[in-house]
Amino acid sequence: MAQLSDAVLFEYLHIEIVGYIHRCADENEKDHCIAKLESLGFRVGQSLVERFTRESTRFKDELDTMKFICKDFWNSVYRKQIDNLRTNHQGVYVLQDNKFRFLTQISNGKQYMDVAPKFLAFPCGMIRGALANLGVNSVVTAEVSAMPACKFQIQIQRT
Amino acid sequence: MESEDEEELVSSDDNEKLCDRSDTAYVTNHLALPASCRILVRNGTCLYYTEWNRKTHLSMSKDEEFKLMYGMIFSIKSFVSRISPYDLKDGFLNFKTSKYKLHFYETPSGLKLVMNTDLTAGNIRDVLHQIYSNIYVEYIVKNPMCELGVPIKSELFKTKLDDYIRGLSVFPMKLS
Amino acid sequence: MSRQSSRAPDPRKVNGELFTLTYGALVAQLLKDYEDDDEVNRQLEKMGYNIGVRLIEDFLARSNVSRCNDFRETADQIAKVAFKMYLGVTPVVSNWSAAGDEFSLLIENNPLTDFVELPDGHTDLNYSNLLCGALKGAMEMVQMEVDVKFVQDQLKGDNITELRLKFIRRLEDAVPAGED
Amino acid sequence: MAVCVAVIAKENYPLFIKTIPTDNELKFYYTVHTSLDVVEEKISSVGKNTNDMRELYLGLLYPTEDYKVYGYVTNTKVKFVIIMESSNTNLRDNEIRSMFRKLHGAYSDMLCNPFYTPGENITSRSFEEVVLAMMQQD
Repeated sequence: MAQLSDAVLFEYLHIEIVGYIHRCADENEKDHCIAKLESLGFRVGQSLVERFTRESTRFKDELDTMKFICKDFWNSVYRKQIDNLRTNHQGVYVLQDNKFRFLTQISNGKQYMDVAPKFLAFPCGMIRGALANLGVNSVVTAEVSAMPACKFQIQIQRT
Repeated sequence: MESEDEEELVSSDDNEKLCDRSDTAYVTNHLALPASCRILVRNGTCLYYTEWNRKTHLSMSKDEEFKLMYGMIFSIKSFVSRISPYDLKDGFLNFKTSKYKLHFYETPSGLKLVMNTDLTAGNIRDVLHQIYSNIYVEYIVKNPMCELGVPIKSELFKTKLDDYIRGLSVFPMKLS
Repeated sequence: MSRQSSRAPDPRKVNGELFTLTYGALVAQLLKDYEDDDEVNRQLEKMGYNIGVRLIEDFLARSNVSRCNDFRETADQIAKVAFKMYLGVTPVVSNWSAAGDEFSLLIENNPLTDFVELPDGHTDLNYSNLLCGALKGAMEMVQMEVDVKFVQDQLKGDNITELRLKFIRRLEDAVPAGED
Repeated sequence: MAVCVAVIAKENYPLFIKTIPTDNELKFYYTVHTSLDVVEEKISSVGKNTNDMRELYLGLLYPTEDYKVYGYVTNTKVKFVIIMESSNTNLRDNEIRSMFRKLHGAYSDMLCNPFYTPGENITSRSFEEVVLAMMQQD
């Protein structure tokens, strides 16, 4: 699978950022690292979505926005679409990616499972940042049971 | 050509072995009826060793074998370049004994791939390049959990390498 | 869903922007973490180095180039192949030293600094210092020790961005144990 | 050509307002402020009309005696308002639309500056240049 070479540069940068954030933190600051990565992703998501939606018409509703994240946003960032989108119609959306790009090179199963969260914090932040800029406040978490598949759960905050 | 011909080696049940030395880096594979494959890095560390049809093993430890291998490659390389009338970019490609062929591929970054095969194998430089670019780079270099220059532990890499070798048409059904 | 097509931007451009934006977020974070330009420069170089040692393998795998004969050939590979491949720009190689061991890469539009407007009071910050580290790391893996630094930077008002590379020495293979 | 250009945050506070040099800046501020109600109205009317294309460009918001007020809303709910002189009669809708597109482009570049905190006042030099160019054209 040939990838764009500049896409590769982004991947290496992401790996190094994860490494950097964890290098300069203590063992007991793991949550802090995750939060930091998440906030970096948030800022990137905010900017990206502003650019991605410049040419499109206005979104109809929340579901329309979610579909945009699953299709266009995902495709632009990860070169593929989300494989499955589910919702309970009460503000929870679950996005499943069967081959999440940041995990495909790490493992095909359970090996290195413990490190998966490190590499999902930035992507979670990107989703949250993109949605926030589109006017949808949410909490985004990720769950992995066997790499490289990954589920992102988006919980809409209505206040 | 059967790998049983390699009578100077001793039999083993192990299909895959990881080298545990960390001061030498290299990997070898025997191919085309590959017997083994190993990947070494510049300082001589064996990063990875695996074998397929190799039926016999030397009466020495893997450790010693890797050391010998690196020493030999180092010597051949320097000998070959010394007697060459031109500046050799690729170094040496392979050598043959009456029983097996040893193929060598080195990247400009000093990663060395060594693969032993039976005598039927032609030029498998491309195979070695593919292992480097599609498997090593893809699943080791791009895997943040794999430190470069230390023995490879990634299961994904092992699987991909094994799948690739077994999928090669040059290898008949003999790989067990 | 009549508007699908209009929402799909050029993937190449997007990937470049993704990198640029992520890098920007990182630099902004580093400035918050250290509040000292020199320390941020050091961190960026270190991170660049780590990226360089991996990226070179990707580069070699993709380009299938063999070892360079001399430093001039190396300069061309960096500018015309590597920069083009990963950053989409082709710097001009110029200002060779008499000894042929030093040259400059002149970059017209550094993609790392698209969108960037430096806040006041950061005259010592080399925003794109990651590039220095990446070049150092990559070159070291092909057995060349080089020194890389920024001489000019458009971000600071210079007419061009200039990176200076100096060849230090060639690194050799380890001699096997027990042989000299 | 344009006498006032304004960028309004999604929470409806101004991020940026630039007017031509005048004694009566407040008048423009007031006009911009009033126009936001019309913007909201236009946005919320979406869906009632099946022919609605949900374009970002909202067109003419309202005319006053001396001016015409145009609006645009991004998908990120940021509003742009441009005030033109009414005397400029040969103004075509497409020209206004392309001014907004240019403004949107400049805004999203500005947002991508890593040292800008979203939601803060816009102080970017290059953004201001784009706006000034719109106000100097003839």
